[in-house]
Amino acid sequence: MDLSIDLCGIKLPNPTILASGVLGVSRCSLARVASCGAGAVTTKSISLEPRSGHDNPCVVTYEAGMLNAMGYPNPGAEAAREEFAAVDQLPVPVIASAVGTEPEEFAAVAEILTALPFAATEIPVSCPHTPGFGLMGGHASTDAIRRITSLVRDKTKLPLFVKLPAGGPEVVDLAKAARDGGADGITAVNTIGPGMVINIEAARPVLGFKKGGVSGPALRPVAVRCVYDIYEAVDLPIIGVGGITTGRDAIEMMMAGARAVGIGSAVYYRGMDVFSEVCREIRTWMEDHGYESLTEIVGAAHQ
Amino acid sequence: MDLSIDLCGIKLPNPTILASGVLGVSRCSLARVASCGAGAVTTKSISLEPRSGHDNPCVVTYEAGMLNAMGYPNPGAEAAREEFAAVDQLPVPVIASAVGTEPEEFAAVAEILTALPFAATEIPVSCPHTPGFGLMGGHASTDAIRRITSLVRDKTKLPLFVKLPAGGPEVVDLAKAARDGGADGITAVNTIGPGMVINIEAARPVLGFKKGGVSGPALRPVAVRCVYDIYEAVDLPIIGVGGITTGRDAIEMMMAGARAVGIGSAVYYRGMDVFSEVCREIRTWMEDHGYESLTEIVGAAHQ
Amino acid sequence: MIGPRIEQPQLREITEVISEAPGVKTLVIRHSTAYKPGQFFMIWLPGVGEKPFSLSHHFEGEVGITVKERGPFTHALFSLTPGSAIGLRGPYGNGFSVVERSRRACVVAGGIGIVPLAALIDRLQQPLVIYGARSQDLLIFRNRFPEVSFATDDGSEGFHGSAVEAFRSLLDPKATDVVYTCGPEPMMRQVFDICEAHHLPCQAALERYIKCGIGICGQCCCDGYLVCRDGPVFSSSLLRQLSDFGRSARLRDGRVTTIEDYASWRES
Amino acid sequence: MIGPRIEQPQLREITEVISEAPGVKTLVIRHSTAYKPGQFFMIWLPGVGEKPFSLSHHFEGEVGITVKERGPFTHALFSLTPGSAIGLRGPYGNGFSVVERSRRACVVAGGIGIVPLAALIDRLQQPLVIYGARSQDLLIFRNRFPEVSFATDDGSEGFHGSAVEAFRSLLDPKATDVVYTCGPEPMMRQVFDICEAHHLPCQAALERYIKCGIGICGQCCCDGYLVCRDGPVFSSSLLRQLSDFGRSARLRDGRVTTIEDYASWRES
Ligand SMILES: Cc1cc2nc3c(=O)[nH]c(=O)nc-3n(C[C@H](O)[C@H](O)[C@H](O)COP(=O)(O)OP(=O)(O)OC[C@H]3O[C@@H](n4cnc5c(N)ncnc54)[C@H](O)[C@@H]3O)c2cc1C
Ligand SMILES: Cc1cc2nc3c(=O)[nH]c(=O)nc-3n(C[C@H](O)[C@H](O)[C@H](O)COP(=O)(O)OP(=O)(O)OC[C@H]3O[C@@H](n4cnc5c(N)ncnc54)[C@H](O)[C@@H]3O)c2cc1C
Ligand SMILES: Cc1cc2nc3c(=O)[nH]c(=O)nc-3n(C[C@H](O)[C@H](O)[C@H](O)COP(=O)(O)O)c2cc1C
Ligand SMILES: Cc1cc2nc3c(=O)[nH]c(=O)nc-3n(C[C@H](O)[C@H](O)[C@H](O)COP(=O)(O)O)c2cc1C
Ligand code: FES
Ligand code: FES
Repeated sequence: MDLSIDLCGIKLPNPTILASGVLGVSRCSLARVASCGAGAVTTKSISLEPRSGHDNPCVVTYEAGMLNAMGYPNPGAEAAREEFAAVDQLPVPVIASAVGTEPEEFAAVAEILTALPFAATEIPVSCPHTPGFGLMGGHASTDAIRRITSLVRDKTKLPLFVKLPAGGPEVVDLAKAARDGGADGITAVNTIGPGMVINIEAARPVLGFKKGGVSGPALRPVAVRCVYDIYEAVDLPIIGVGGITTGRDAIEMMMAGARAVGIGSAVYYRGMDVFSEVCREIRTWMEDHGYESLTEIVGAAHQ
Repeated sequence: MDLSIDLCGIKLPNPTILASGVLGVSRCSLARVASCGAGAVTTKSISLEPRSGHDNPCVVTYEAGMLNAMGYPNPGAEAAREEFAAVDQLPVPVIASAVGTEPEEFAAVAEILTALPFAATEIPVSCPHTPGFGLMGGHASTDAIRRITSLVRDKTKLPLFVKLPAGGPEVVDLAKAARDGGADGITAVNTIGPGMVINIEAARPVLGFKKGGVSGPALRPVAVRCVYDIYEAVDLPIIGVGGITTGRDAIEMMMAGARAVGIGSAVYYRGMDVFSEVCREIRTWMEDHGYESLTEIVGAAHQ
Repeated sequence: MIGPRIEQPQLREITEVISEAPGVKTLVIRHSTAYKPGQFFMIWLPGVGEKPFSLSHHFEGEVGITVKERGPFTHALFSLTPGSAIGLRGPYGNGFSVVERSRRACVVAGGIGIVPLAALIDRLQQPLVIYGARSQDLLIFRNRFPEVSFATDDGSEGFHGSAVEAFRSLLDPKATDVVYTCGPEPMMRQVFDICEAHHLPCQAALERYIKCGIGICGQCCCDGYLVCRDGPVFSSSLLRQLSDFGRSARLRDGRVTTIEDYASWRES
Repeated sequence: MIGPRIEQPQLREITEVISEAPGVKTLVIRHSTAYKPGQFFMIWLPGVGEKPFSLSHHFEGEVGITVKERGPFTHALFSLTPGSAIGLRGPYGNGFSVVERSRRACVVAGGIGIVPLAALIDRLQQPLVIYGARSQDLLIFRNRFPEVSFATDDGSEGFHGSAVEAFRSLLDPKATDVVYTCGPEPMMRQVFDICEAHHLPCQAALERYIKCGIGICGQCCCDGYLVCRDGPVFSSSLLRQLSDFGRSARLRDGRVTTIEDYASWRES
């Protein structure tokens, strides 16, 4: 069964996308994930200057999901120029994730990355645990999103996705602001929270940064609802991200309105083969239930 | 080991509190929960007029937690007058939860309930799935919280807890607004989201209201972090609620800064005896780790 | 960690629809489950609602629910045809407890209360079955039970009078060791009182407005007990403590009403 | 559902601290775990940080980590005394694979690289052990191995020269069926090249900057492979594909650097 999709003119062999921040350190790691069946891959978020990120521990899992406080470690936009010079040799499209503290920094990074053979740009305005960025940088308001998006829009010809936070009803306004700023699509959502896990024997938060964004199964219902709401409010393609671990989860997200699905934490739960496995599970389910194409599934829950 | 605590002058035999909305329909059900070992119990939220709540399904669980969209079903404040006339016969303190759509309605309900032998009043400004209330009623802003709290403050002599939403960094400002409005304590947090679970075979959201607040393990890290942040910002006792299922979870929440802990979803996971079981687990852990009183634990993670 | 238990409706196919009586249909559903008579499932019709139903039969790979048309939800159930899908989650609650004993079990059913009892009778050894309905055409499962005494309010079949009256006259306390009952709550209350007078253990299946079905919302409370989790079947020791039993119940918003008002719909 | 697996540090007691050599200590920890030599644990010091360490020994109820003091974290580890608590999560990664064979295994250790190999040697049958260090006082576990050939850069003990040179001169390819190595990466690269020349299978334990330890962050990537999950032990077929092996590694921020710069700290 053909699972290929079109996302703003980009052709994906299947709707599973490696979510930003997970594994996407280098061209080689992206290539490996592509070989494991991802329909597209996203780089770790790239900032203008190199960043070491937060101190370890930077990840902790608990019974319902995962917390991370990576803090955007990355070698910076200049180093990315070299690292990702040949990403078009990958068998699948590569999405560049560009971040900044100031709107102008987002634009500057996007400008550097747009010169590389990326298929699209994604700008997260939604990280909950990195000072100066996302929620901690005041980027998750309608005004900030509109401004960041339009500045980036001016600097990139690539399809532009704005990655929104996992929030309450206001997420719809954020999506509209992204659209008004010139986004071609919405990525929903980033990690939620932040959260905290305390080791009670040590009486200390586990994470080096103490707080971290929550991902994995815990997040899925909120992510699904954000996608559902955005689908009704904004006529842009959506990449649904948050807690997708199985083919069923991916179908649920697509029924909520996602055209493609991002997978992050499940790389831990199921290993890198999660991409091909999720695709296999989607195919089997579609066959068993008489679906012939993904277009019948996208948005199907809006009856 | 003595687990008794003082919460704004109210004496609790132990720090576990039945969270609002769970089981607390009647005096008898509160009495039953008390007999299962809760240190205090909270009524379902009471509005001025009777409310039938959302259509079924109103609860759905998934692998990481629970979603509910009850929609505040309750027989209204007048009926509550009769139902809860003799709550002081219970062996533990009973907290009244009062809600409204308008700030004045909160105050009117609180005024009716304050005439009953309740030990405290709690006002949730944070339900994510009931039109006109909480997040859907615009109650979760600093301005609204300050106004609602001070109107209620004028009408009740009971210790007053404001129940905040599970959110990002802004939860600290909400706690300050509650304090400025005259709250005696903070309850943190309500369910997060809302979220949505879609049955993919039916291609439909499961819940009657489609969306519901997420509780249970999924929520715990966010709840712990909210409590941690509020503890540093506001000098009021905190009831920590969200995903507490075991004694370890309760200790984690107290180390984050909660003086007492609310338990809701775990009534489903472990049955009503969860209260005595959590207390037993707390005691055993304290003995094993050389703690002699809960005061050593509350806030201990703030080193 | 405790759990995970996942309470989500599973969509299943209706394989057959049987008209049992005017306003009563059985939906046969392809489903495999462990089930104790008296337990219930939450039946979900996407976009319509979700309500509690007992199983009227339970075979390998197939279950039946037998529905009395009452309001919007059961009306929607009635519109389903073989091939339609229906959601189920459960089974919930405790069910009747069946123990091997020396004497005989007695089953007293009123109206649609026969449903969970029918599944129970399938598992009992030669029980004395007393089954009352308003009139003869409302009696269902007529040929299903080896031995049954019918009672009709209008005398159109069997004993002329209520199931309680029939029970009173047919009961041989010495030969009976347990009484199972389901029907309108005032009827069950009377059956229970008779049992008490004879020191006979009784098990009654109560109904309250069910929301969550999993013991979390409290809506189904009956005194301090939850019909969805501690019940729906209660036995004598608990029935004695339930001041609400046969007297009052709560509406959907939690308001208390008399059992007559609440249960009027159940009289058949 | 997949999982739940919970990766959280467990606090454990240090029961003994052993000085092995100047700047090298073993911390003995009360802990029970299944462990394959070559795997690693993330060691957590609350408020300080979390870093990867192999076990130097692994008994029932007790494990050891042997630490070379390098920077702030290992400095903090050095301040711990019996009774202190330390956090561990793991074991992670794949470990060395030990198969029963007819011929002999050869182990080539350089500096602190002896640590995971020591735990491996405990499980091998009479291996040929070649262990090099800068000078005699830096050799640890001296009496632990039944048979060992030391090499020192300054000739203060055993072979005068590097472990690689000792390996080259002592290796009997015909009598050997596998070579295990751990040490500075340029050394391991040379050992591997020698193995390749002799068509000998080689297993080398690589080090990269570890953040998550569980294969999610990608920080430890070595070409397309993850040192924390696909490694840290790589065998010949993969080593051949790793263009980074012995050449380059990534710093904490993901920047690529030469292996000499990256690994300078490991030379002992
Ligand atoms: C444990 C249990 C087992 C049941 N088993 C059966 C059965 O096998 N066959 C059968 O026909 N009926 C059974 N019922 C009753 C059945 O759930 C109701 O008849 C049905 O919900 C009516 O829905 P409606 O929308 O058609 O009617 P409505 O007009 O909505 O309601 C009619 C009456 O049904 C009752 N009712 C409605 N909703 C609920 C609810 N969520 N929970 C409980 N009662 C409700 C109320 O008393 C109400 O006054 C059972 C109820 C319970 C509690
Ligand atoms: C799989 C594995 C097993 C290891 N086993 C041992 C062992 O048994 N004994 C031992 O002494 N050392 C071992 N190490 C190395 C050990 O983790 C570092 O020596 C230690 O982290 C140094 O930390 P520091 O703060 O003292 O020094 P820093 O001054 O912070 O760092 C010194 C050098 O250590 C390395 N390093 C620092 N942090 C990390 C990190 N998070 N991950 C990987 N490398 C890091 C870097 O190369 C850095 O240049 C192992 C490393 C890996 C990857
Ligand atoms: C370890 C880790 C690192 C992440 N880093 C980034 C990042 O750099 N940029 C970003 O936009 N999102 C980042 N995220 C968020 C993910 O892209 C994704 O939105 C989120 O984890 C929810 O999806 P999941 O539940 O499938 O993991 C990170 C998530 C994890 C777990
Ligand atoms: C079924 C259900 C009903 C609830 N109803 C209310 C309510 O009426 N008022 C309220 O303040 N919170 C309500 N809550 C929220 C809980 O009080 C609690 O804040 C939340 O569930 C998180 O705690 P938990 O993870 O222990 O369940 C409800 C939660 C559940 C699961
Ligand atoms: S229906 Fe919710 S507790 Fe019984
Ligand atoms: S350290 Fe994170 S993937 Fe290896």
